[in-house]
Amino acid sequence: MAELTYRVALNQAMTEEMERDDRVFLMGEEVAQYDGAYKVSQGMLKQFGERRIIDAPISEEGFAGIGIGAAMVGLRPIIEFMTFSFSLVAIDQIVNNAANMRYMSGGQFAVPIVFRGSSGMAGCLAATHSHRPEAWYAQIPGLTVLMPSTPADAKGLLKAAIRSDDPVIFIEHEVLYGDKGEVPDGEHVVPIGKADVKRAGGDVTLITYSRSLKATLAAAEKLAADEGIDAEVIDLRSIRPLDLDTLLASILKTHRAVIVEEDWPYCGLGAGIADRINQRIFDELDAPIRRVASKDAPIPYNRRMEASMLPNVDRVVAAVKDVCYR
Amino acid sequence: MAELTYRVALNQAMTEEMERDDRVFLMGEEVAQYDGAYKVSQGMLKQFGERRIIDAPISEEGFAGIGIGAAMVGLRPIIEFMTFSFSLVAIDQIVNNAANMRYMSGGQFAVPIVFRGSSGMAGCLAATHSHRPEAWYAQIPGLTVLMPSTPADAKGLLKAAIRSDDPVIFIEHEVLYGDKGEVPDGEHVVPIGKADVKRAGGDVTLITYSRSLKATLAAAEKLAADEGIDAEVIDLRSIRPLDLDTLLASILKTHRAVIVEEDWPYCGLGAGIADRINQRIFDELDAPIRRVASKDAPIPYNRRMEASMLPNVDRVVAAVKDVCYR
Amino acid sequence: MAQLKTAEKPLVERERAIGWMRQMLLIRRFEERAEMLYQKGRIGGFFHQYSGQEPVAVGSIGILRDDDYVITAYRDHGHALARGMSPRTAMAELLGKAAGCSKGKGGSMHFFDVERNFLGGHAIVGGHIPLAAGFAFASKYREDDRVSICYFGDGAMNQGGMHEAFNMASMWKLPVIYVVENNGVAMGTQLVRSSAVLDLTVRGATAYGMPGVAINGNDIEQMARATLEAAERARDGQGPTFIEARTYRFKGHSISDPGKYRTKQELEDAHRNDPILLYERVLKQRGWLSDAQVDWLSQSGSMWDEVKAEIDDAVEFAENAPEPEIDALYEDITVAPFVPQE
Amino acid sequence: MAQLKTAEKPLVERERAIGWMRQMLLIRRFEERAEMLYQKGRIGGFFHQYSGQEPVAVGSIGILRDDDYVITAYRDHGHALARGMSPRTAMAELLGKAAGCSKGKGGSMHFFDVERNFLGGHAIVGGHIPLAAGFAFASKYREDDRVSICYFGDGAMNQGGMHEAFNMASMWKLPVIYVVENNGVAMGTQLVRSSAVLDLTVRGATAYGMPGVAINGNDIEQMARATLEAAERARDGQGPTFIEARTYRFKGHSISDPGKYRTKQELEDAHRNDPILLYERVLKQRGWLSDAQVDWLSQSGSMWDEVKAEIDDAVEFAENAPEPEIDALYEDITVAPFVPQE
Ligand SMILES: Cc1ncc(C[n+]2csc(CCOP(=O)(O)OP(=O)(O)O)c2C)c(N)n1
Ligand SMILES: Cc1ncc(C[n+]2csc(CCOP(=O)(O)OP(=O)(O)O)c2C)c(N)n1
Ligand SMILES: [Mg+2]
Ligand SMILES: [Mg+2]
Repeated sequence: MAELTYRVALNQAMTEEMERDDRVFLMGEEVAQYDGAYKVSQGMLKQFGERRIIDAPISEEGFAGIGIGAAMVGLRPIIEFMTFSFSLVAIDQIVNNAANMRYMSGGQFAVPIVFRGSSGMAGCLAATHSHRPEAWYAQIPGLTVLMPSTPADAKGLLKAAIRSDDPVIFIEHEVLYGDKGEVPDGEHVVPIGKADVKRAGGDVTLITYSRSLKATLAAAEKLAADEGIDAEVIDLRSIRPLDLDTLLASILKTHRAVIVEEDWPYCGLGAGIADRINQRIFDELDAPIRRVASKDAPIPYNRRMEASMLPNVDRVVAAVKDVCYR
Repeated sequence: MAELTYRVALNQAMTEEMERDDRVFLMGEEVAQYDGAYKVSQGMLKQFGERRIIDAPISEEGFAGIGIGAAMVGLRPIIEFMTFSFSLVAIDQIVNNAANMRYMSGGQFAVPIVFRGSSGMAGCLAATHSHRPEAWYAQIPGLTVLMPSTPADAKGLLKAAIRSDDPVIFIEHEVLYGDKGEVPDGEHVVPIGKADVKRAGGDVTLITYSRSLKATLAAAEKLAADEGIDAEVIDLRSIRPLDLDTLLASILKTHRAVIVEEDWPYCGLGAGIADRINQRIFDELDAPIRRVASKDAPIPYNRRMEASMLPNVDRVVAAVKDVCYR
Repeated sequence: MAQLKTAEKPLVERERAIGWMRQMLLIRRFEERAEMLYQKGRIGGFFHQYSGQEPVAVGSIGILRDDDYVITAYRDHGHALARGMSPRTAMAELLGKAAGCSKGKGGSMHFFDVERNFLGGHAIVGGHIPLAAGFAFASKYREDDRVSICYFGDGAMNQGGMHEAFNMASMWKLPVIYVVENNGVAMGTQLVRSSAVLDLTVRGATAYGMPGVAINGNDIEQMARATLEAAERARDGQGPTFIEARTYRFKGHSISDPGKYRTKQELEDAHRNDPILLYERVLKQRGWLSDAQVDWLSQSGSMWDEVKAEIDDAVEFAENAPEPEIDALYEDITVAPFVPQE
Repeated sequence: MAQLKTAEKPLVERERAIGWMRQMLLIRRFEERAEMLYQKGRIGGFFHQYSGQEPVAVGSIGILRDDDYVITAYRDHGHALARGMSPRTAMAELLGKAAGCSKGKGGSMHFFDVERNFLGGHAIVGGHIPLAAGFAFASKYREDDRVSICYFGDGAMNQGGMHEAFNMASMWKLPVIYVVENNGVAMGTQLVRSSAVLDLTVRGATAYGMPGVAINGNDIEQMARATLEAAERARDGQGPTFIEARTYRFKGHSISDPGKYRTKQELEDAHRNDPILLYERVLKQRGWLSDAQVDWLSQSGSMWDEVKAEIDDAVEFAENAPEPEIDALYEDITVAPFVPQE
């Protein structure tokens, strides 16, 4: 196993898939000569040349559409959004063309495309640059939505995304790019639709994804040390389809759950997940499913205010104590 | 009280507000010379002239932005989307400019604008033309989201929306335009943020909005007749802010709730509402909050298939029986 | 009466010209019969008639190769038929049947035919314009020598996505032909009320440094010639071309449109210049067509009868075709097994 | 060394010219000091330096009326200061303080000043371009004789929203001046790799039938003249103007940018043409400025000292200003009382 950063893991995934399949190419702003705004595509222009690593103008709607068109006729584009906040200007393409195309054509066309890029509150980027669009994309039948939190998952899921014949929304997190972690050597593909138990435990189920995994795991350790509460931490990885089986299996054991996320509370992803659990095993719950989400406000520039919006160890601990009636 | 159609009620709201305030104007595709694609603005060009009723090119992003700019400097635009499905190409303007502007400027600018238009499955319009964007807009702090289901509410809420100093997403429904109902004479303004109990009852709380109110009320009558179940039917009207107090008061009485909506199930509005209820009165619920939503698929053209996706009396009745353990 | 430049030197041999004539008749008849079915409530949703604009689709698609890519907006029946889609599957789609070209899931605005490289039928105004650049991108990437052709209306010129796609298509020299079917009106908005510049080649071509030409789109061979030149340029690696095809829409925007924004006189003039009539005259001058085959003014002739029979057959086929299963709702969403998130 | 056309006939009287010189120095110094604070971690997020482009903002805003509307993109410090925002509130905003021009909620990319009709600071590329048309729409609607000016970068030319707004602005003759600050690069993408046409007036003006002019944006009085002409046209009801102001960005795109896409030589040349140096020369030729006031090459002079002191004061003010209360998180979201949906 090699220790890689999340950034390099993503780079390896793209590089390996491009080596095995000439139909795969990468297009986006500054992905080529600049090596990527966040250096995720470092060195790829050098390896693959201008034909396959393509710098686009600041025309997200346009190049998202070009990617979808290319996918409809058999290529396998990776479209990088510098951040997913900028996918808002391209969202009609993603919803009406990428997600709907197969259905509207009665199954005649597939759209094997990956839209990828960073998201979330990355540190004082303020309201326009800190969107967390996961709940929006998760709503759309036709899309697959993936959000890795570790280097290993970043690599394995991105490879799966590129191999998928369906449109995938692959949402990274800017603050994770520098994180290091073990990544299995050789062919490492993580299946779509499978959550991962990142910490086993029997007292309470903590459901999270992306950057919030860190605060959640830290809270789990603190709960074990300070309260003797043994939390199971599940990293969703796949937002759509949701691995409900893994969630239900855990909650059938713990009978309590907390969802930790960076999304807004009202109609956020956590609400969507809580609902799916409640529909299935309401009677097994000994407490309501609590949520630790961002606060209900636009994202401020000020660092302390921004930090106060985010899930953190204290907020997770408090929510767990609440569902455990401590 | 006059009996008006939903369409005419909307027209009256705009007309009256334009008569009392010169800062109000209407802009959109075909709103002027064509009298509106759905004739909501019928006669308004004639009354107010080209200065205030403005036909725009098919440039939703552009004219949404023009409206926001005009609002920032003191006008009070009503921007019509021919349907809210087309707001997807303008959504960056709505989220990043209309909703965020006040916050990002530290409260220096207000954006008193109304975005209005039809939405939903209107009969064989297929996947691109049948979007129900309420959950997306509801997620955004800074926006107010209103969805009237009757002519009286259409008029009263639209007047409130136009008078609001904040950006309002006012979502009509194409299949309601021809519906008739009593509308109070004279000044009729419905407050933002207040749900309406459209049918009182003590056994179960049915929560709904927009076109789904009809199937819900019909189901309530059927439940009363066939099952002796007395359902309270609450029409949300205001999607954001949500009138949680009214919902909780009802459920504290009935201890059971079903949410009926046309939105998709996963991360849809109903999930957002169920979560807010569960957070507050989980222990008061004698059954999980059931949802009758659209099915999880893109919207098909075929009429029967489309109909099969929608909430209907049978589906509501079944859900109610389920929460009542019948 | 307008003269067609077509007359002077035939671009194509007799057989193909006759084929085009027949296709125009087929489209016209298809639209007439479909409109009747719509009036009877057999067709739902929005329905946009193509009558009057037939030469644009037929003349351009008719000169392209079978492996070229074709895409258009929601006024798509004509393009689909011009591309060789069978009237049976087209009509079945309008009736929402499983045998329809999109299995009843797309409807009038979303016709598709993968075998004929017909990539839709797109209902969000302008939303398909970048897709065409994407097909062309793929052709360039694969060096496969295909061209893509993309049709849209004058109203679609005002969508930002067009602007973005045109810039990239031109800068990257993508083999794509953009055809604006300028029928002078977008729904009820005349061009002069939607566009700051009335010569659309300035907006579509000059602005992006691509060759642009404004032609009479109702002159079918002129349409074919402009397309052919553009296709040759594209196959030769010289990039995109913008064609402004001036044409006229005989019917309302959609069936519900009373069309108050134009005069009776305007409409009558247009019918006097019915492109079918014009081409009939040309072909007869060349001695390629006889009165017995087509006599448009008297609505007679063997070819017209044949076409009518073909459309009758299509209607019958569509009417008798089975509805899709309700469970098909969950099919064709993804290639991977679809797991409803319910 | 480049010559400025400016020299020939002064557009403005001495006092205003000296004021502009001082403003350029102020902006330069502000950016230098702010960058130092950024390096020390006192400023977060993205930070885009304006150094080298000062004459574009100063020359154009400096010729407009106080009641005209000004809006720009995220590279906004220069425009805010040119509009008269106090360096104290500007610096306080960078430090996220409650006394900042956006109460610490906007940050570097989102400066606002309602009293000076400075309407932001906008961080979504191109997203503010339609807003400016909206201000101008309001002016026309109210017949209030104001003009709006909107700045954006060459990279923003590729956003569809620009295209949509330009078409409406031109068609409706809205009193707006669009200024593309063409510094030749969008992040690391040179114009030749982002635009099919290199003369941006073709894309921005010709395409929409509005007057367009390409000028040396680093010639401050040329910038002022072009703006004045545009403003007069706008106030006269003749609609929008497009100004391509050619300029140069001294620093990287944002602070993290190593700027590998350009050569040392290119940068050295640019500094030899530092607009402050150029205007200093012009003003001295006119006898309006003395070495004692400014001697840019030796970084000395009373005016420069004054400016440095003013910025030092701003830094001190900002450093000592209190942080916003955490509860301010829920303030300024809506005009109506805000009810968190939590
Ligand atoms: C983004 C978007 N906005 C609005 C509409 C509604 N709409 C459908 S067709 C149309 C007019 C289009 O006119 P034009 O492009 O000239 O094509 P034509 O109908 O003349 O063929 C409008 C406004 C839409 N489908 N998509
Ligand atoms: C819609 C959108 N896409 C991408 C970005 C990221 N981004 C910020 S600035 C920039 C470059 C802009 O270049 P230009 O318009 O030339 O302005 P300059 O930085 O040169 O002043 C990019 C790509 C963004 N903020 N918004
Ligand atoms: Mg048209
Ligand atoms: Mg630039």
